[in-house]
Amino acid sequence: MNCVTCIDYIIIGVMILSAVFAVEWRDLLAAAVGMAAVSLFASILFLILQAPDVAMTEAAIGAALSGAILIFAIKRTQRFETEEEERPGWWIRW
Amino acid sequence: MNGQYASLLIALPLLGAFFVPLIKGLGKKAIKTYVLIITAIQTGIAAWVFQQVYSTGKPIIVMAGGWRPPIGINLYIGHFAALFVLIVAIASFLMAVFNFKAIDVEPIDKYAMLFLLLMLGATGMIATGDIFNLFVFMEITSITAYALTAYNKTGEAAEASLKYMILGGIGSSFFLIGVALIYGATGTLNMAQIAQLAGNIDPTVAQVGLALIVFGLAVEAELFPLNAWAPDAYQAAPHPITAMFSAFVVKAGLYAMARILYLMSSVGTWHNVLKLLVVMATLTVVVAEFSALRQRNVKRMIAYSSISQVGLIALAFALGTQAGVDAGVFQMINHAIIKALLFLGVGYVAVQLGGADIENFHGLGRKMPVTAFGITVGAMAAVGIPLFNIFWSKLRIILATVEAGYTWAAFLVLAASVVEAVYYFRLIHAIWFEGEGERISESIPLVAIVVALVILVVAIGIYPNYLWSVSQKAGSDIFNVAQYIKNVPLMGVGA
Amino acid sequence: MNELMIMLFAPLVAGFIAWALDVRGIREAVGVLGTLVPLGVLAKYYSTIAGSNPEVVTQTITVGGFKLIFQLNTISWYFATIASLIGVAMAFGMVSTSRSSYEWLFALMSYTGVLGVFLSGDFVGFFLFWELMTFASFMMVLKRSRHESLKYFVLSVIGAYAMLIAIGILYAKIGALDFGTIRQALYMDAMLGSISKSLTALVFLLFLTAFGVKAGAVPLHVWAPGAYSEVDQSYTAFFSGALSKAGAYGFLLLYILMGAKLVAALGIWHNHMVFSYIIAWLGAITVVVAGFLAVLQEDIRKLFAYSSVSQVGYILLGLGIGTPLGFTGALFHVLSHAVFKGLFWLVVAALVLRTGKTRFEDFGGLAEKMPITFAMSLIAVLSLAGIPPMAGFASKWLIYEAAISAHMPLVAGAIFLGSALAFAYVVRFLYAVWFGQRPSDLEDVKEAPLPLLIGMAILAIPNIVFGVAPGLVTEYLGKFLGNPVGGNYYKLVTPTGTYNALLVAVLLVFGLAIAGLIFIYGAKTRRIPVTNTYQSGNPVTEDYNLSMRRNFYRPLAEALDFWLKYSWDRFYERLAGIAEDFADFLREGFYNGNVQSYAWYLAVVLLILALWGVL
Amino acid sequence: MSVPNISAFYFGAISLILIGLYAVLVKKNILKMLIGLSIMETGVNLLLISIGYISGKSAPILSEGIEPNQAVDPIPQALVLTAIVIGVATTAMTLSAAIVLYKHYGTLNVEEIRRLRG
Amino acid sequence: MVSVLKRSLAIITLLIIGYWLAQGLAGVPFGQDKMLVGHYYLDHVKEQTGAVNAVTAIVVNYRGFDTLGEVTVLFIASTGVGALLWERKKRRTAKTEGSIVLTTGTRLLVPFVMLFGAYIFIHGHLTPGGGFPGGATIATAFLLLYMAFTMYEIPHKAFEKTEGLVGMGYVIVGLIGLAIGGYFLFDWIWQTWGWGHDNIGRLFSGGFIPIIYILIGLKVGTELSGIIDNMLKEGVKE
Repeated sequence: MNCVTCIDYIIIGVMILSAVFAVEWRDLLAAAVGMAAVSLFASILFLILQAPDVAMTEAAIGAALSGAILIFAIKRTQRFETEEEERPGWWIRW
Repeated sequence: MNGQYASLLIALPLLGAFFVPLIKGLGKKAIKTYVLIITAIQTGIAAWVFQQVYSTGKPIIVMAGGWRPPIGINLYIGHFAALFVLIVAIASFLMAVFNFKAIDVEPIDKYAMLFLLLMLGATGMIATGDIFNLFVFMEITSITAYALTAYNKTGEAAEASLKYMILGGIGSSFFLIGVALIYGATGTLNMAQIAQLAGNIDPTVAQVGLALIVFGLAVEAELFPLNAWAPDAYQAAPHPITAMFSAFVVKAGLYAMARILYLMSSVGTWHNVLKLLVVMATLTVVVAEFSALRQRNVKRMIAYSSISQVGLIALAFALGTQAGVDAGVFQMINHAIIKALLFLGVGYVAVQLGGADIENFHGLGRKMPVTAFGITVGAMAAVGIPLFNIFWSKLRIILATVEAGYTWAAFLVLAASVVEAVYYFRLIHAIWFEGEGERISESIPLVAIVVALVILVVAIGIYPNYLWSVSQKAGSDIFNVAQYIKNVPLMGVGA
Repeated sequence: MNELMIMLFAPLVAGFIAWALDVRGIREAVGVLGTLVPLGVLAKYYSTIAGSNPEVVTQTITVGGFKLIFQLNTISWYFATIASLIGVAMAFGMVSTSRSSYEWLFALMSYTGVLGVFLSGDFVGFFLFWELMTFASFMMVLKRSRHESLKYFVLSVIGAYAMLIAIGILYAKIGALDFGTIRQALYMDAMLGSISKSLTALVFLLFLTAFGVKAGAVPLHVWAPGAYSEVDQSYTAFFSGALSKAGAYGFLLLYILMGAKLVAALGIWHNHMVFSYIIAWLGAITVVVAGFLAVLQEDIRKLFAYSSVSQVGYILLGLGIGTPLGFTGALFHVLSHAVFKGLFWLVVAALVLRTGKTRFEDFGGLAEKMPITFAMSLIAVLSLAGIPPMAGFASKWLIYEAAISAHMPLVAGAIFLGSALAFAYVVRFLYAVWFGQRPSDLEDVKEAPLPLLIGMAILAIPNIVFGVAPGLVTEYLGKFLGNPVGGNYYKLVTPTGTYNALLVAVLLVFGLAIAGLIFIYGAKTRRIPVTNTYQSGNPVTEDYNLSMRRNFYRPLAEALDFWLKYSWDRFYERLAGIAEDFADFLREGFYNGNVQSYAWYLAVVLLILALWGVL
Repeated sequence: MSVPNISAFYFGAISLILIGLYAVLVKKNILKMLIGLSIMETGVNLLLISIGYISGKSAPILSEGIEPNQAVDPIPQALVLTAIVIGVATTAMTLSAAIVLYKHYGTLNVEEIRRLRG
Repeated sequence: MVSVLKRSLAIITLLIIGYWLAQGLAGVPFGQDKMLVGHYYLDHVKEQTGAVNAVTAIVVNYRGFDTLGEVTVLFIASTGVGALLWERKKRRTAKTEGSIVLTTGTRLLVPFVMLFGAYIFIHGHLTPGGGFPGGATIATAFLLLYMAFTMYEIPHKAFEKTEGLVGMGYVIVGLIGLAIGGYFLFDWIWQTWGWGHDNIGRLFSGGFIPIIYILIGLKVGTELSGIIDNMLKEGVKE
C-alpha cells in the first residue's frame, strides 16, 4: 500500500467517523459541527477526485452555510436531544 | 410559429415568479390578480402547444441552448406532455381564481411566487427529456410543495411539511443514486439515449438503478407504503394547493415513473419491477380506501380517496400493456378534473364554515347548494357511476388489468371501490338529508368554476370519445418507446 | 334506427327536465310523457319483432372506444315491454304519491337503466346500464334511509363488480365484448376447452353473484326488504316489478351466452345440467325461505318485499329447470310477477298515501272506504296466490309442469310450498287490511286519487287478460323457445297436462255468481269478538294476543325459532362491522403519525428491493 | 454471496448514505434526522463524483496545456454542483419548518409530533 | 429494550441495503473511463462555448436548463424560508456583541471576502468556482457581519428586489437567445455575435457564461443572505 492511497483511506475513515459522531452526539451543536466536518472532508475528497469546482462549492455551501443555518436553527429550538420517556404504544415508539 | 417557443412554458412562470418581489407593495388583491393573469397566459401558451402537437401529430422538441439532445437538455412535448401541460395550466388557473377566497395568510407575495413555481415544476417534470433535469424539476416541485404545505404556519402544517420533507428527501436522494448508476453505466443522461442503450447495461446495475429511480419517484407518486406523507400534506396545505397536489403534482411523479419505467423496458428484470409495482399499486388502493372509511375530516377523506385513485392509475401503468397505459392516462385526466372539483368544493366549504369536519357538511345542501351539488357530482363520479367520467376510465383499467392476467388485483381494487362508495355516499347523505341550515351566498366565480367542472364531468361521461382518442395518443406516446427514440433528434455521440 | 336511442334516453331526459324545472304539474306531465315514449316505440316495433318474418332491430354507437350495440329482438322486446308497462304505471302512481323532483329524476333514470340492460347487445352497455339502474334506485332509497340504502348499494355494487370481473375474464379470453361473438366463441370453446374448467366455474360464480343480488336470491336478498320499503311505494312497483327482472334477464343471458360452455365445463349430474341445477335450487331455496319470512312480517311493505323475493325465486327456479317449458314458465312468470307485484305495490302506495300507516295492526275495514283499490288488490291477491284465471296461475302452473316433466320432484315441492305460503300471507293481507273492524282513526280515509287508480288499472288489465288468454304469451315466447307449449290462446297444452283458462274463467264467474246469490239471499251476520278467531283454546293474554292483525303467524315463528336465529342480515352486518374495525385498525396502525415509522416504511421497501436484488 | 469489489470512495459514499439513513430511522430528534438527511446528500454527491473519476486524469479545466483526453468526466461535477445547491435549499426549508414546529409544539421529539394521523 | 432492538434492526436493514447498493456499484467500476457524452464536451468545449473550464461550460451552457432550475430551487428555498418564518415585525434577538477580534476582523475582511466572491464568479469560465461558490462566499461575508454586530441587518427590501430582478435577468438572457438564435438559453454572445473568439482562456471570452455567472452569483449571494437573515430574526409582538 503506497501512501498516496493511504491519505485517501485516512480521509475517508475520518469522514465516516465524523459522520458517526454527528449522528451519535447528543449535543446538537456538536452534531452540527460534525456535519460540517463531514462536508469538509467530502470536499477534500472532491479535490482528490479532480473536482475543484465541486470542492469549492461544497466547502462554501455544504460546510459553511449549511452548518451556520443549522446552528441558527438549533439556537432557536433546543440544544440537546432529550431522552424520551416511553409513553405511547410500542408500535408508535418504535 | 417556431416550436422552440414552447420553451415559454418554462420561461413564463419563472419570469412571473421573479417579477413578484417588484410588485410586492401593491397589496394582496393586485398580487392575486397578477397570478391569475400569469396562469391565464400560461394556459394560452399551453393551449397553443396542445393544438400544435395534436394537429401536426409530431412532438415538439425544445432544445435548450440550441444543443442537440444528448449534448444539451431537451424538452419533449409529445402527445402526453402537451395534454398534461395544458391540464396543469388550466388547473392552476382555476386555483388562481380560488386563491381570492381561500388564501388570507400573509405573506401573499411569497405564496404567489411559490404557486407559480409549483406550476412550473410540474410542467417541467412532464416536459423534460433528460433524467437529471427531471431530478431538478422534481426538486423544484417538491421543495415548493414543502413550502406550500407549511404555508399556513400552524403547527399541523409544519408537521405535515416536515414529514413530507423527510420522506421526500430520502426519496430524492435515492433517486439521485439511481441516476448516478444509470449514468455510470451509460454515460449519458438523455432519456432517449438511455432507452437506446438500456439493453446493453450490466443487468445488476440496471436493476439497482431502475429500482432506485422507481423508488424515488414512487415517493412522489404516493405509492403504498411510501405515501404516508400524503394525507397529512393534503390536509394541512392551503385548499387551492391541495387541489393542485392532487390534480397534477402527483400526476407528474406518476408520469415520470411510467416514462422511465417504459424507457427501461429492455432491461432484463423489467417484468419483476412491474410485478412489484402492481402489488404496491393494489395495496395503495386498498389501504387508502379503508383509511378513508371512517374519516371525520372530509378533506382528509378525499385526500385518501385521491391516493387510492392514484394507486389505480399506477396499477394501470404498471400493467405493461398498451391498453393499461391508455386507461391510466384517461384516468389521470378524469381524476384531475374530479379532484379539482372536490377539493375546490370542500376547500370552499372549509373556508366558509370554518373547517372541513364532517359536521360542517350536515345540511350543506341547504347552506351552499351549488357547492354541495358540485361535491355530490364529484363524489358520484369518483365512485364510478355511469354517465360520469371516471366510469369509463375505471372500466378500462379493470378490463386491462384482467386482460394482463392480474385478476387478483382487479378483485382487490374493486373490493376497495365498494368501500369508496360507502364513504362517499355517507358524505352525500350528510350533505343533503341531514341537518338544517340557512342559505349562505356563494361567490359567483367559484360557482361558475364548479358548474363548469360539473358540466365537464358529465360531458365526458356521456361523450368520452374525444378524450379517449386523446388519451390513446398520449398513452402510446408513453408506451411506444421506439417512436420516442425516433422522435428525439439524437446526435450520434458515442453511440 | 334512432328510435332505439330515443326510447332509451327519453325517460332520462324527461327526468332531467322534470328535475331541473321542478314545477308542479309540468314535472308530472313530462315524467309521464317520458315513460310513455318507450312503450310507444315498443308498440311500433311489435309487428317487426313478432311478425311472421321477425327482424332484429340493431343500433350501434361508439362511446369511448367501446362499441355499444343495442338490439331489439324477441327476448329484449318482451322484457322491455314489461318494464315499460310497469314504468308507465309507476309514473301514474308517482303523480299522486311523489312530491319531489329528486324522485322523478332517479325513478326515470332507473327506468332508462332497466331498458338499457334489456336492450344491450354487448357487455359494456349492459354493465353501464346495470350500474345506472343500480345507482338510480339506490339514490331513491338514500333519500329515506341511509342504512338500508347502503346495504342495498354495497350488495349491488359487489354484484356489479363481480360481473365486471367476469366480463373482464371473458374479454381477456375472447377479446370481444359483444354478445354475438362471445356466444359463438364460448360455443366453440365448449368443444375445444381452451378456457379451463376452474376459470369457467369462476366466471359462472361471479355472474351468479351479480345476477343473484339483483334478483334477490337467498342469501343475497337481504337488501330487498329494506330497500323496497324505504322508497316511494309507487316506485317500489317498478323497483320490484322491473328492476329485479334484470337479474332474471341476466340468468337468461347466462344460458344464452355460456350455456354450452357451462355444460361442458361443469358437466351433468343425474340428467341435470349442474350449473342449471344450482340455479334451480337457488330459486327453490329463495322461494321457500323468503316465503316463510314474508309470512312472519307485521309490516305490509316488508311482507310484499319478501314476497317479491320469493316470487322472483320462482323465475330462477323456472330458468333453472333448463327445459324450453321451464323457460316458458319462467318468462311468463316474469310478466305475471311484474304485473301483480306492481299492482300490489301501487295498492300499498295508495294505502300509505291515504292512511300513512304500514303495519297490519293499524289497518282494517278499508274495503268500504277504498272500493276500487280493494278490487284491484283482490285481483292482485288472486294472481299472486295462483288462483285461476289470473296470470299468476298460468305461469306458476307452467313452471310446475316443467319441474314435473324434468323430473325434479323436490323442486316442484318447493313450488307447492311456496304457493301455500303465498296464500297464507295474502289472505292475511286481504283480511287484515280490507275487512274486519275499522280503527277509528281511519274513518275519513278517501279513495285513492285518480292517477294512482289509472296506474293500477294499467297493471290490473294484463293480469286478467293474460290470465284468461295465457296462450297469447306462450305463443310469443314459443317463437324463440321452439313452441314447447301447445294449445291456443285460451288453452295451454304441455306434455303432462292441459289448462283451459277460458273454461276455468267461465266456471269461476259462474261459481262466483252462484256464491253471490247465496250470499245475498242466504247470509246471516253473526257477531263474534275479534280475539276469538284464532286461539285454539289458548287463554288470551296481553302479550299473547294473536289476531288477524297482530302476530297472526306467531306460532309459526315459534316453530321456526331455531332457523330464525340464523339471519343473513345479521351476518352481513357483522361482516360490515368487522370491515370497519379493520379499516380503523389499518388506518391507525399504518398512518400512525410518527414520521419515523414512515421512514421505516421506506427502508422496508428498500430492503425488499435489496433482498429481491440480492437473492 | 461474494463481497462486491468496490473502491474506497464508493465505500465512503455508501457509508455516508447509510449513516444518514440510520439517523433518520433511529434518532428521535427532528434536527438529528435532518442532519442525517444532510449527510445522506453529501454521500450521494460523493458517489456521483466518484463515478465520474478516471484514474490518473486531471480536472476538466482545459487551460495550461491539458488536453481533452486527459480530463476526468465533467458531467457528474456539473450535476453535483446542482445537487449541492438543491441540498442546501432543502436543508434551509426543513430547518425553518422545524423552527415553526418548535414554536407550536415546544418539542422536537418525533413521537410527540403526531397531531396529524389516521 | 425496544430501542436496542430498533437499532440492531436498523443496522441489519441498512447493511443489506448497503450490500445491494455496493453490488450495483460494482458494475460501475471506479476510475475507468465511462464517458460517452463527456468526451464530446471535452473535445468541443473550447470552440463551442469559449470556456476553458468544462464544468462551467456544462453547467451554464450545455446544461443551462438545469442551472436555471437550480437557481429556481434556491429562490424557492429563500422564498419558502421567508414565508415560513414570516412575522409582521421581526427583529434580531442576539444580546452579545462579537468579541473585539471578530468585529475588527470582520471590518477588515468583509470587503475582501466580497471581492473574492466576485472574483470567483467572474472567473467562473476560467478557474474552478463560479456563481454558486462565489455567491456563497458573498453570503459568508454577510454572515460575518451578522455574527459580529448585533444590530446589523441586510437591506432586505433591496435584496428581495435584486433577487427578483437578477432572476428575471437570467430568464431574459435566455429569451434573448430564443429571439436571436431561435433557441431558449442560446448563447447568442458567443455563437451569433462571435465575441471573444480570440480570447479563449482570458477573461473576455466564454460567451454569456460570465454574464450568467454574475447574475447567479448575485442571486445566490442575496438569497443565502436572505435565508440567514430570516433564520436569525425572530418575531416581536407589536
